Amino acid sequence: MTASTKQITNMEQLLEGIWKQNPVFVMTLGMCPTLAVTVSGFNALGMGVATAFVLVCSAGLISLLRNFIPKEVRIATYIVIIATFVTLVDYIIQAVSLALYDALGAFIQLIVVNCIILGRAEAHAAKNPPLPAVLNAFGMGIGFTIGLLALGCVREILGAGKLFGVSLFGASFQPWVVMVLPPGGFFVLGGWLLLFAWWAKRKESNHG
Amino acid sequence: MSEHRTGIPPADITGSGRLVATLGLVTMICGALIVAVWQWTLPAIAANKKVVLERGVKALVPDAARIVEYDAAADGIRPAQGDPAAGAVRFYATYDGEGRLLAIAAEGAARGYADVVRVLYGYRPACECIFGIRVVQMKETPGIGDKIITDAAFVANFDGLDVSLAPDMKSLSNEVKTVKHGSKKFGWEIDAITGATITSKAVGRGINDSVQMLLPRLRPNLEELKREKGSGK
Amino acid sequence: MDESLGQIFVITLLSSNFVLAMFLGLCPFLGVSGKLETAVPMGIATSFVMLVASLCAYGLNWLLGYFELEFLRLISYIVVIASTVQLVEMAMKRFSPALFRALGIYLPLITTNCAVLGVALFQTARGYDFGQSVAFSLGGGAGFTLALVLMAGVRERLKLSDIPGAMQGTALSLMLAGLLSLAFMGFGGIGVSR
Amino acid sequence: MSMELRASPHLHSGRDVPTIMRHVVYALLPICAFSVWQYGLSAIALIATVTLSCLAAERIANRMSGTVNTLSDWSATITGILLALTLPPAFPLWMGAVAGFAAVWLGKSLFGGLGHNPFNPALVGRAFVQAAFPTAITTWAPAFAPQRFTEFIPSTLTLPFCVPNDISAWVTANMVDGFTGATPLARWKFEHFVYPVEDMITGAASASSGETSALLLLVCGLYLIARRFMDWRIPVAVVGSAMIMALGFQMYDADAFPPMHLALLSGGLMLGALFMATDMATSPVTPMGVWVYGAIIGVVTILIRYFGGLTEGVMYAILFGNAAAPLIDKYLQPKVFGARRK
Amino acid sequence: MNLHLPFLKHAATFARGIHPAPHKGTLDQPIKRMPFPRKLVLPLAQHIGKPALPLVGIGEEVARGQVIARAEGTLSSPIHAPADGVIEAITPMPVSRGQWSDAIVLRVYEASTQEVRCGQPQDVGAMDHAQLIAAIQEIGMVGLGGATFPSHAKLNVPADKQVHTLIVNGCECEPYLTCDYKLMREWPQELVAGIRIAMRASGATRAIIGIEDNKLDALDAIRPHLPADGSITMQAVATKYPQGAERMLIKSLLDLDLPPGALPSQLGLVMHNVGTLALLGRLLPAGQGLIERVVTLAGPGIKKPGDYWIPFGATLRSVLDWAGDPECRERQVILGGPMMGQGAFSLDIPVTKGTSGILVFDKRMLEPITQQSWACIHCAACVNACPMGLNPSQLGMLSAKLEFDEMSEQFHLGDCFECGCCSYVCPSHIPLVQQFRAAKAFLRERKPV
Repeated sequence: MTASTKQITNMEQLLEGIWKQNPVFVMTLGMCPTLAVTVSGFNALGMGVATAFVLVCSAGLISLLRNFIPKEVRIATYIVIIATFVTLVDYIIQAVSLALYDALGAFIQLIVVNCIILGRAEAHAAKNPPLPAVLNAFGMGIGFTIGLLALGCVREILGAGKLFGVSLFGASFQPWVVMVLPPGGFFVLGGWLLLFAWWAKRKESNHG
Repeated sequence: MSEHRTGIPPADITGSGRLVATLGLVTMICGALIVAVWQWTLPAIAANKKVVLERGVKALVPDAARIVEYDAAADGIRPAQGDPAAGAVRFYATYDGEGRLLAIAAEGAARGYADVVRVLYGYRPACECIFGIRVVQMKETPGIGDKIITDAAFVANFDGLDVSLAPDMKSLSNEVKTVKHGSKKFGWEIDAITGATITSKAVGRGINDSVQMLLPRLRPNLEELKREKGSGK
Repeated sequence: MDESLGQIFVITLLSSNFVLAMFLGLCPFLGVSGKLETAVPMGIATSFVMLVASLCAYGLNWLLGYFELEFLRLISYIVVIASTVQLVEMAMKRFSPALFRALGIYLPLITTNCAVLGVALFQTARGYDFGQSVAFSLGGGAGFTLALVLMAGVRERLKLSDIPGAMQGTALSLMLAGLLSLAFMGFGGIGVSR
Repeated sequence: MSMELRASPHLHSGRDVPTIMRHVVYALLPICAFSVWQYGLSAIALIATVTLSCLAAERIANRMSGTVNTLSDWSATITGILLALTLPPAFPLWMGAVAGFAAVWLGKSLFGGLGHNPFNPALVGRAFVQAAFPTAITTWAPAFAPQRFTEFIPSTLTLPFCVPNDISAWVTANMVDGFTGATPLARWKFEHFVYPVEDMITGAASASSGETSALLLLVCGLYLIARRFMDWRIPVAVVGSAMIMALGFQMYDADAFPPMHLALLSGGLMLGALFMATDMATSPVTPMGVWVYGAIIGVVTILIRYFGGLTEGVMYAILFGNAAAPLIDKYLQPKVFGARRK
Repeated sequence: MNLHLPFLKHAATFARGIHPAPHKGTLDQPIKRMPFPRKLVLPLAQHIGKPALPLVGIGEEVARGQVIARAEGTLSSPIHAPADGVIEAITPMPVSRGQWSDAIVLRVYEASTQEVRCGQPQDVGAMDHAQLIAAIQEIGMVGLGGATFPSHAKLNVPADKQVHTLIVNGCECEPYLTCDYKLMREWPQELVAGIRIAMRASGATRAIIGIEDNKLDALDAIRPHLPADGSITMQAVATKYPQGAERMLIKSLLDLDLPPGALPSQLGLVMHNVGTLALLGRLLPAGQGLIERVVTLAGPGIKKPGDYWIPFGATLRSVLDWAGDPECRERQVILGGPMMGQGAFSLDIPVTKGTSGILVFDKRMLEPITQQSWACIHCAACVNACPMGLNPSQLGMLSAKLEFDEMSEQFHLGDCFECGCCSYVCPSHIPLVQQFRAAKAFLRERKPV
């Protein structure tokens, strides 16, 4: 970690959330939407983008207001700001695609909770000027989206034989229904984490 | 974690007036944002909903030229506005190019195996029967529960499903009922799918519940609907 | 939809279990299920907060509907639920210190939990009436507790096992949750009227 | 002369893990043989495929985790055979292999292998494919088809990752009297048809390949019980509680609920109670706990069967019991000699 | 057997336990005597309590039966010279349990006839209680079953306790061992005399001899010597391990549960081993000290299996030189029974008052147990075997993770008396009781901190 060094560059701010602090694979935060909506790549993408939008906007606003908000009401303010942007996203998604809205259901509104949990972004925003704050949040958002896509794609390919709604293997493919059911969500995320852990371990033993 | 101690607000005690003011300010900004976006997206959302609805209803009634939304409340039917009030049933009257009533569509919902199954059904006043269904929403097990869409024999149940009202006009003369596979005897019965009984039953129950509510309110006012009001013809 | 209270309770407890089928409350589920001693009070505390949230949400929804302010639903839910839990916590501290000691430390963690906001959002989305909302939140809470306690039991035993190094941690918990979820699939259809 | 310091006891009963496991395999062999007699080539192929895939999965897991070769303890073999016996005889082989790998990897290797697994591996495999391929796992083939020793049931040889071949033509060609493609429990649930008892004892009912003959299962289970390779209390508790539940419901409303013998003899109850619920690694160890565990399985089985969406519930009931086993053990510790119950 | 023993109920027993093969091939032979070895090693601590204090110096000549070390305080026991000879050294020597302890080394006069010339016959009946207790201490009597608790201390019941029943433990439940059985069969009169002494000393009004139902012929030997008043009765109990454990035998004979941590005196009981009482009945009236005992020599590595009078201090080397099978190269020597006895780490360990058997196994016989082990498969065999009603499976898993505190606080580690049933039955070959011993030792060591 780069905590001791004086200044991290904007690029590092961005990469932080994508790789080193990836909310899905490294921090394992925001599990609820991660698992619930990733039955298809499309849903995963929608959810990821929505979350990224909320993260970026709220980080920006909080960062702008950071010098005005007394610390006593900081948390309350953050919650209100995040909830606001989630409400906005809720309406925007309805306006863009009702199908996506139906598929994501109440989990759009649950982004609120998720973003509070991803709250380190907000804590970060409260201490940083808008640009790094937004970049950091954007990185988190992208990282989250990548995580969701990694899940959504696997589940859609195995569970339905499709990717983003496009059939991959033809009609004779037997879908593995379990993948789009709740246990499949747990298994796929667990599988990804295992893969990373195994890979990390291998790398470690190769180096050592 | 990268702890930057650059922009931390002064840590002295803040007066409560300032707190309230800050919260008020933030709330106002947020409120304004929400209202603005709400206003901005409202037409798009409405248009979206309309498209989805029309797509659904048109799938049932391909000839429909116009679709009019109504609410059937306990005290009569009226054109729909906003979300339906509690206890009212939303239905859609379809008219042909000449403004003649073709059929009526409404939604029924019941809990299936995994979650709620919502179906749109088409009702034809002339035969007092349902002539088709379209699944609006379901999360049933793929490969089993979705037979309610793919199983031709099951879908055929809804071609002329008897929903005639009893003489007292208060309920159906025969409850719509899902029966075990292969034992359908009457026009008001639905032949279940083996292996997907719960889902098939949910469809039957959803339709029955909806029809039992809707038809007693709809039939007495049917004449009003026969000609499309909006067209003025 | 006219589901009876019993049906709603059983369905949310088993087949639509909040954690294992709806993925609500996963963070505390994964975080607190390591030990039975913490899992049980956590489950009870969460159930309690879910009930509070459900009641708040029911009242709020009615108010918002009355003033036609539905677009403020989310903000008001989260603010009101958070503050109500805080109030309850204070009241508990004042009137029942023993209960507060048992559950108190868990309450602040729960306020911003998916399961708590989820119970409010889902009951609104499904248009449950008062009784149904209560049954829904009770079933959800009981289901959360059941899943948490089962998970904690298994994880306590696994602590005594030789689990391969790469598999320890969240990945294993997720796999376990998946297996538990697989087991709970057997309850599918229980409570659905036929 | 060399000396060595050993701590007492210096004697041992001579019974070790492979011995226990090997005897369970012996007890399963007659059931396999019966299954082969009933379903012919397809049953042989299925049992072999599933067992081999379990062994392969175990070997790969050994390699990856760098542990010793654990094939010799026979536990993967048991998992394979048991799993095969719970699958429908016409199950496509590639799905059987998926089940085998899921059973060993998800059910066992993940947790460190034999003894550490919280859930019965065979049932994990079965539950996985039940969730993954819900249609194939409820497609039953008739027993004693005339051509069974000369040709495979078509769905058996489905290409990997493909939708199973349709077997309706084969079923028609091999028509056996009274075959409906539904298990006794399903026929009750959907048609209120009561299967004759003798069919369920002799194995003429359609069912998974190893659960058709309650009598044979009982005999094989009794062998293990007599040799003390199995805890008799668990099957007694499972079957007993299921019997009491079933009897209660039958007496409450004989029209709405099936007769008791149907609940006991059909489906996997016998197979599950005797060979799955008794899986040592996943059942409680305490004397009281064993009874409670068995009772939970019996009760949940009947509840799922009578009130749930599935016709069969033993598998899920046992998995639920497995999940509860650590809790049962924790809260029902044996009474220490001379201590008074608090 | 039951036909001519009509007073026997159907063999009473306790819950759980195990049934190892008895291996009692030495049952039919009479007790013989092992020749005196050249050297005897007499540890000063052959009993529980304070070690004895030596009364002799290096180079001093001693006579067989002479007191060579005196008891230090109440909980201690004197030591008598087992043979005529000369004191060679007083120095630390290896004893069992892998320890070294001060011992008197005695060189035996090979020419001596080894007659016991010390000690005067005394009238036991004339002694008062205090004299009786003192006399028992003087002859150096300790529990010969293996516990080696000084007998006088056990029989001297505290004033606040009332003992009504003496339980005579004739259950030699360990496989291979037959020494107690032989004493019952060959020395019944002395046994009964010893029982009466012990009854007097402890204040018990009745005595029950408990014998496993596979050696009932010992009862026939004892019956003619029983007093007519019926104060001494005999009862058969099931042949099962560990029937000879205190709690188990009390349960079997009287159906009483001795609560955890309690002593038998809490229930008005005192228990003695038949071997102890037989020697008490033989030595006390003669006023002679305890200098030898019957030891079972058995196992595949013994050429002349049987029960022998062996003087204390005879080293394993001397015993095996005389009785061992030289063919058996890789051997494991066990002091005591195979279930609870200790493996000897050196052949210089002497036979002491607590040595009931010397078993010699071929190492290859024992190897399969330690060669391969598996993870606990939760088969519950240990739970169904543990006579104390513990959960060895859970304890074993905890001890593998070094959770010693949880073991003792939640799973009653302290109630384990190390009978070894769990290890015996474990199909995974987990050394359960061995781990428990280590855990207990750890907790004991740490306690003062």
